[in-house]
Amino acid sequence: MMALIVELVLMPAVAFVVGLAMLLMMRKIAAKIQRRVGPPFFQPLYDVVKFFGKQTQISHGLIHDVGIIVAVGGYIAAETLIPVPGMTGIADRTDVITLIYFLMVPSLGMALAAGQCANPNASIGISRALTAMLAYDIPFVIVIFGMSWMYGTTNLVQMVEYQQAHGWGLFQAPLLAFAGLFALQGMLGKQPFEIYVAPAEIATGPMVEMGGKYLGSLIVMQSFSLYTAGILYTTLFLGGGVTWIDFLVKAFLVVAIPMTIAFQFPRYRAEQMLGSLWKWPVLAGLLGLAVVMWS
Amino acid sequence: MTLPPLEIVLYTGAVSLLIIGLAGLVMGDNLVRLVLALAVAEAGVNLLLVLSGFRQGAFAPILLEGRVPGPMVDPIPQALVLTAIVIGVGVQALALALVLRVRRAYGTVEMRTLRARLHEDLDAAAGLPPETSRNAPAVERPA
Amino acid sequence: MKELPVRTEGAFAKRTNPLAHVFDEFVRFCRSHSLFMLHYCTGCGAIELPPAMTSRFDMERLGIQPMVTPRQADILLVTGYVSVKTLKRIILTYEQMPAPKYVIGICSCTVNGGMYWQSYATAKVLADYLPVDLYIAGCMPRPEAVVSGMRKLMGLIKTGKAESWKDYYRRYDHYLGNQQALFGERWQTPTDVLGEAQQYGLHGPETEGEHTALLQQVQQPLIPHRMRLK
Amino acid sequence: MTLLDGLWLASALTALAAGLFGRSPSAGPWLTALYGVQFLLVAFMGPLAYGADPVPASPAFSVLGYGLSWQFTALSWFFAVITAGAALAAAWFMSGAWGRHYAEQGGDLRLLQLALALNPSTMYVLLASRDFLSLFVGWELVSWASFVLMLAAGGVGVRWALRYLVYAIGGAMAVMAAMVLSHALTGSFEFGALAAVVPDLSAGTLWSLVILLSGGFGVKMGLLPFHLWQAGAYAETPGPGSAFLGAISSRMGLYAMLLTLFGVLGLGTLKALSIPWTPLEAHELLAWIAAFTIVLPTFTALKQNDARWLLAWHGIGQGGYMLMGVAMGDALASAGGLMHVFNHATYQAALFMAVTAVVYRTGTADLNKLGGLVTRMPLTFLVLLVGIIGLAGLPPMNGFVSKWLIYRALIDDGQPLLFVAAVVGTLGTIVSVYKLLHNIFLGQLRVEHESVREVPGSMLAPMLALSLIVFVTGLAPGLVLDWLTTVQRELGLAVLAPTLGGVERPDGGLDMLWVVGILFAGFGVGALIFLAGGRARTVHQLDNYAGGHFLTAEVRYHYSDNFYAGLMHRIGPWYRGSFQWLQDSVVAATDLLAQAAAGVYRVVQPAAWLLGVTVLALWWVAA
Amino acid sequence: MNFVVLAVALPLLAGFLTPALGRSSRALAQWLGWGTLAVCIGVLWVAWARLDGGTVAIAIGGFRPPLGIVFYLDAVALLFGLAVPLMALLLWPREGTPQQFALTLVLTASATGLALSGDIFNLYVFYELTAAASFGLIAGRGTGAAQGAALRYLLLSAAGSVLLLAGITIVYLRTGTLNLAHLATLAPERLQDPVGLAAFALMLIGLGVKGELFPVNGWVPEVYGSVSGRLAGLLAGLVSKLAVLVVVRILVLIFPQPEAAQLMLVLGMLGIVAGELAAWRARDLRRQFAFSSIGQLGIVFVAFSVPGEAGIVAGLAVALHHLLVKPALFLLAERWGGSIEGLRGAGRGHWLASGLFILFALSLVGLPPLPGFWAKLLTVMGLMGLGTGLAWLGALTVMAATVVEAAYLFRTLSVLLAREAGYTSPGPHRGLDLVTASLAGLVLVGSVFALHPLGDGLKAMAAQAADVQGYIRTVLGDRAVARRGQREDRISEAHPASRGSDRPMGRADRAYGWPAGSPTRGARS
Repeated sequence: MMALIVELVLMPAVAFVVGLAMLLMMRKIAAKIQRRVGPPFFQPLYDVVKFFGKQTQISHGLIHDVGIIVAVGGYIAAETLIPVPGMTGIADRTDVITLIYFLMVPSLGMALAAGQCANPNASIGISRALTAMLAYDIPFVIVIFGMSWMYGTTNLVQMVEYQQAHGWGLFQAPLLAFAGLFALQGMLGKQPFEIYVAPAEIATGPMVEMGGKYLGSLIVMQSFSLYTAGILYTTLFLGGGVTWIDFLVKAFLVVAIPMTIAFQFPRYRAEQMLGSLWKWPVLAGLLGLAVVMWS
Repeated sequence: MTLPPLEIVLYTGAVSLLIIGLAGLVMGDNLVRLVLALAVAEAGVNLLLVLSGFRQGAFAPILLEGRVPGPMVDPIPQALVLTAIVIGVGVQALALALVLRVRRAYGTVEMRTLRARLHEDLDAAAGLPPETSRNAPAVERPA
Repeated sequence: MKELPVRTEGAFAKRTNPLAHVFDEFVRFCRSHSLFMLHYCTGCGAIELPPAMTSRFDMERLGIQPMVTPRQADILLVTGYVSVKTLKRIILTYEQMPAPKYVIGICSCTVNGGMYWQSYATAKVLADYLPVDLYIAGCMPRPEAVVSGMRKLMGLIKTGKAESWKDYYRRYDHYLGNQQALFGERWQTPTDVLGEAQQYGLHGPETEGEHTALLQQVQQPLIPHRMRLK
Repeated sequence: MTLLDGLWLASALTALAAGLFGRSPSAGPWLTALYGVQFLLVAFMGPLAYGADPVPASPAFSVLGYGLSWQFTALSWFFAVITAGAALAAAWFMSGAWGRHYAEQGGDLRLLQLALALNPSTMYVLLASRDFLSLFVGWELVSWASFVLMLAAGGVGVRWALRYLVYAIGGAMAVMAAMVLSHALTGSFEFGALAAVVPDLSAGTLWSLVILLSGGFGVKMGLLPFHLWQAGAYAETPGPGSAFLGAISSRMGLYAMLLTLFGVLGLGTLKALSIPWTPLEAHELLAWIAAFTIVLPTFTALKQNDARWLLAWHGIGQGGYMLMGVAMGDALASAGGLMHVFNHATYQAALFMAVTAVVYRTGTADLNKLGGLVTRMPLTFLVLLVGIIGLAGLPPMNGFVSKWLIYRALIDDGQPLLFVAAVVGTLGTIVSVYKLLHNIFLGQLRVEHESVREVPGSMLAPMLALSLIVFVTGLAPGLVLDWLTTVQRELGLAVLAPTLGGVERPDGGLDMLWVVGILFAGFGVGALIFLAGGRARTVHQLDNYAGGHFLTAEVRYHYSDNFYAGLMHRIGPWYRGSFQWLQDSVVAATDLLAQAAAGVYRVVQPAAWLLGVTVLALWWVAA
Repeated sequence: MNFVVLAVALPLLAGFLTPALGRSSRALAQWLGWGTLAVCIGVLWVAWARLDGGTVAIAIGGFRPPLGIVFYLDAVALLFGLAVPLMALLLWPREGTPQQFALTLVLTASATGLALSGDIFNLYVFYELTAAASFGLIAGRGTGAAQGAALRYLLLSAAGSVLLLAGITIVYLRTGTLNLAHLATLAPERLQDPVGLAAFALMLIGLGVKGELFPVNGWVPEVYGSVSGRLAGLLAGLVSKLAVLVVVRILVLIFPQPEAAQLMLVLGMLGIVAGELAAWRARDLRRQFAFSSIGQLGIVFVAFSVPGEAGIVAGLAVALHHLLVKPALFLLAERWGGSIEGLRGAGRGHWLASGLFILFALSLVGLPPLPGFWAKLLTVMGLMGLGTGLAWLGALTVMAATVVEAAYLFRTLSVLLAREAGYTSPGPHRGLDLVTASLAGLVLVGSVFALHPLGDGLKAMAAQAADVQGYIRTVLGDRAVARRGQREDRISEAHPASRGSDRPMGRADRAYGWPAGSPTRGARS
């Protein structure tokens, strides 16, 4: 019990740090691709501290605050469900279906917060964000189903154990791994699937009225989401981690791939996003599923 | 089954009368003619009925004192036909009376016109516009 | 010690924690290295910003990023001449930005009207209406100048000298007077500047005056909707 | 006098009292008390859910030589407790201010009270049925009772009630056909008699029975393609009525299906019935129908612009989860499906009540005419929020548990497509219910709603109570799952071994106590992070970034219409009224036939028909 | 028991007296009519009591059957016989002329005769008399529409009579007798062939004109639309049922061939479809009920087409239910004339009338435990018990018709009870109409509480009616039964499946059932 509480405290802390690093990596990758120098090493930290240190914090009401808390908290809860080297207690008590659902909680929280802002840009952004969720979750659940079926369990710890005994999921179900990567692109909300932010058209959508600690929290949330996505994919396909080093290397690699792809793309419209996310990854996922289930 | 030629002729005639009468009833338009067609059909069927008791060469079924001259025709159909004729005449009389009444009411003795006027009347009594929106169902379709 | 930014000034006096100083320094450092700018592209100066942001000059290495809404921004870049109609929007936007906030006037037009000096429809001196931290003069200034101005602002922030946003609260009556002179008596913005001044403890002797009195006469105060059970 | 008799008596008394005194709004609390008595009586039968002997009813009839008898078993009890609870909540909701308001608006309160009272009382009759004849009697009574409830409001509701009636009678006729078929096979209407001959029946006969029963009862459940009546009929019923109907009414179909398809024919029979030339079996066919029922109505709900319609469409979709769970039939899935009945009843009633509360205060349920009400009706907002989280099946509410059970079972059974369909339904639900919440409570508060107040206690109390149940049974689903084990045993299904928090499994179980704990721990950490920033200053909604524009109260600054424009652009054409088209073409065909039939009677010479039919008859005779 | 003849003779006599009496005093004529009807009821009631579930044959004028004319009394006959004066009394044309009283009495006499007679030709005579009386009643209203409708009805009906007579002729040609019992003994030998069937077809269609059989029911909407509700109720409720009763007697006694029942089933099904669908589209209440009655009669035909006791139980149940409900509905429709759309809100405020309407509609649609449900259930059970495709189709038709019925009846109801009032009422329902309708309603509700005894009674009645041997024995004595028994044995040796009530029927029977060399094939007198 005590160990679990320790996990509950430690995991978000680790996630925060690693997530910020991933955020930095993201911006660096973007800068490198655009032949820029990019931000300094501690830039994400500066941003977060600045936002939390703002004199004026504009709130649009209680739900605005609660929504932000739910958004951040949802990802924090979600990442504790994924086993990391040495900390598998919480993950062992739940399963991957619960995780899928936890991953939907932040969307709802963000939606609440944005909706309360009474800004149409925010509402449009949220409508697009939820559409995006609808888009990437379908290939994602196909992947989840396939991997659960293949490993014969929905327990993530057992999945890791299975892979460490029988080889990585990536090699056993490459099609599903591809579909998962595609879904990851959508889940991270990066180009070409970042229509819901669309700064030039809808003024960063859900974030339009967020300043100060609100935006700061969302940056924290983003770092958590990067971390969660990275280690989830690692856990599902790359055999989790034996030690923190190989685990983090894999996680960073996983996150680096969609980032690298992202900054070469323009933005898709909502329906184009739906089309592409429902076509290729779903196709690959279903094929992969067929291979997994009938072999 | 073989019938004597005479009976064949008679049966054919009776059935033909029936068919002619019914056909007239269907095809005719004049009310009086329809009544006449009805009379023809009735005649046919009466003939048929009376034929059912017919035997060639038999006597009329009149019970004479102590003497039976030979085979008699079946008396029952004759009695029946008598009744049928009476009924038929009554109905025809009623029909003709009604034709007169109809003519007085609608000024026509044509079946087609009668139907049109009658249905107009019925629709009017039912508070419906005459035949204009016959395709619209009552109230709203229970979709 | 005076300008510790995370708390209102009244609160600072009571603080006794010696580490607080370090902490505040740290926050100021972070603030100076993370400048999100809202470039209000009013005129030709805007054309110099894309090169400043992209690969040639890359402002992101200074931690400077473009932002699209005032809520997220720290710097308001006014890049050129300001017509009266535009000025209203600029003021609205400025007031919606969360403090601490900085205004940079780019191009000569914001300094003195520049080539629009004789225009009846152009506000000549931006600083009359908003507290400007920094002017980057030129017609237009090159990206180098912009970057250099930014660095200067960073220095000012780091040392706690970029305080003009407080001036807006302290001398609100002055700014409002100029605004009213330009826009008419019925001028008002949705932001409750006086209330904010109260809240931040920046309500000074010059905050209120005849102009604010006029404002209070004409304005329909926007009282936020609170949750209520009855 | 058994408890069941008492229950019947109490419900009949309620109906009587509603009929006599229902007109007066002040009778509301007394009627609510009567519903409370009903609920208590059902609660006293609680041991049923833990394996006690069935409670019989004293009356038993015999008509035309066929006996009718009634008794309550665990299955009946499970549905009855939901019915009683929903009825109590609905009656409570309308007992005070709402009832007065309804009467003042010109509504017929007496009719509404009576109709509402008739519903649970007929349902108790249906739920107790133990042979085909009593089942059919109860079935028809329930159908007509809900018809009366739908009619109560008049206006548009009547149209939908009539549509419902056509569907309901159609369904009832299918049930009747099944019942008569069973009689033809066995010579009696007893379930046992049919169950005894099931092994000897040919596949064709079994298919007929399965199709007739599932089709007939499916109409009530709103299974595809018989779902078109439900949304309108439920949505246009007066508020508390729709809460009751939405909560439990259509689940009677599931009950009857459980009783007949699973209780009598047996899951084994369904599994043995395979569809020729496909790998599917009968129960999978049901599951597939359920899958379509989940997806299509859910996405139809997405298009709705009226809050009540939106909820009603979701009610249809959620029915699909129940059937899917039950049809898959293993311990997890059937428990999930059954538990979803309970869960759905709780949150759907709460949701309908919340929407009704909004209508009560604002006079409209049009999602394009509301907004920003969270500051004015925060508790109603809370209820709606809890409700939609339950409806969408997100943790920590109870809807999550039942869906989790179904998903887990689908993974166990290796049904990827059904799994995807179920998840797609959930996603669609999330998307759609957010729109509901957003368009009513978030965003800009309209000027005309500035003076809106929270609804009074008589309306709030049942809503909040239901929300509490939604949360508590989400936190400790074992409370409900315990009942379901008895039900599963009764139906001869595999039995779940639940824990208080859910299910314990080595390969991925569910412990809601932990799940909720972790989630709230996460929120706690999130709150810590959030609160690290300074105190926030609340601003007015018009102090808002609009690209530099000045906003005024007259400006409608709330994005509500065509909320998912991009999504609709893509998927809108995929399901544009295909079933509506089907229904319309059936109606059109009937209409054509009817025109022909009416034409027969407009002929000039009716004797022509006479001659015609004579010739035909003679020809047929000669042939 | 010969006094039963009074039930026919008295109203006939009174009918001839009434116009003369009416010349001096209308009230006296009316009282005479009522008195006569009361006496008839008494007579039949006494007969019912004396009969006590048995059967009796009465030879009229002392001639012994098969030569003489017989009245055959069993429970079914007496029940319908009793219903005739009772309904005539309830639906008495109160505002009519003495002539109409007279015609009503004649109608009563002939209809009673129709119910009781045991002789085909006699049936024909009574049938014609009934027809003539009803033409007179219809035309008696005096409006052009009524007269036109009466004329059109007359032509159709007379054509039907011709066919009926033709059918009777064929039967006579084949058997040489017209006594039903005697025919029943001879039929297995002489009428089990296409010619016999043709006779049945002709008689079915001929009688069907009155029985509202599809498609010879073109007169129904016109007549019911143009006459008073009372008369419509009388015609739809009673006269049509008696015609059906005659058909059923003939079917059961003389034509037990499956093909005969099949013909009836098919025409009945078509009648259901046409009637209900036309009613669905009907735009005024009167004609909606008229079409609905066509549909209901279709169900009656379909129900009776089920061979054996099951069919008769079902048919009787449906027929009696309709007999109770439809006249009452016509009475209610009296004050709700005009288009249905125009009746918006007409039922508000008239709660007794509306309540009765709801009750009848529910019973027609078949809400358990109202009697309509049991009748429908019996029908469907009978049909599905047969197990043939056609019977299944029949059952489906009945059930589909229920859906359509519910659709239009409750659509109408929803209009009647609509909130928005746009309807100016011509006044409340007449008290007597309401009382009569309420009586029907009471009987309907009361029968719910007496379902068990009613069911048993119906079963006993049907058993009696289906008992061909019993019929023959009652009329002709035991010897005749033995004769028929022998014949039947011979036939069932030749074709084992041809008899018996519970066997399935189908085309296969027709195709293979009658081998060319069968001794029955060429039998002629």
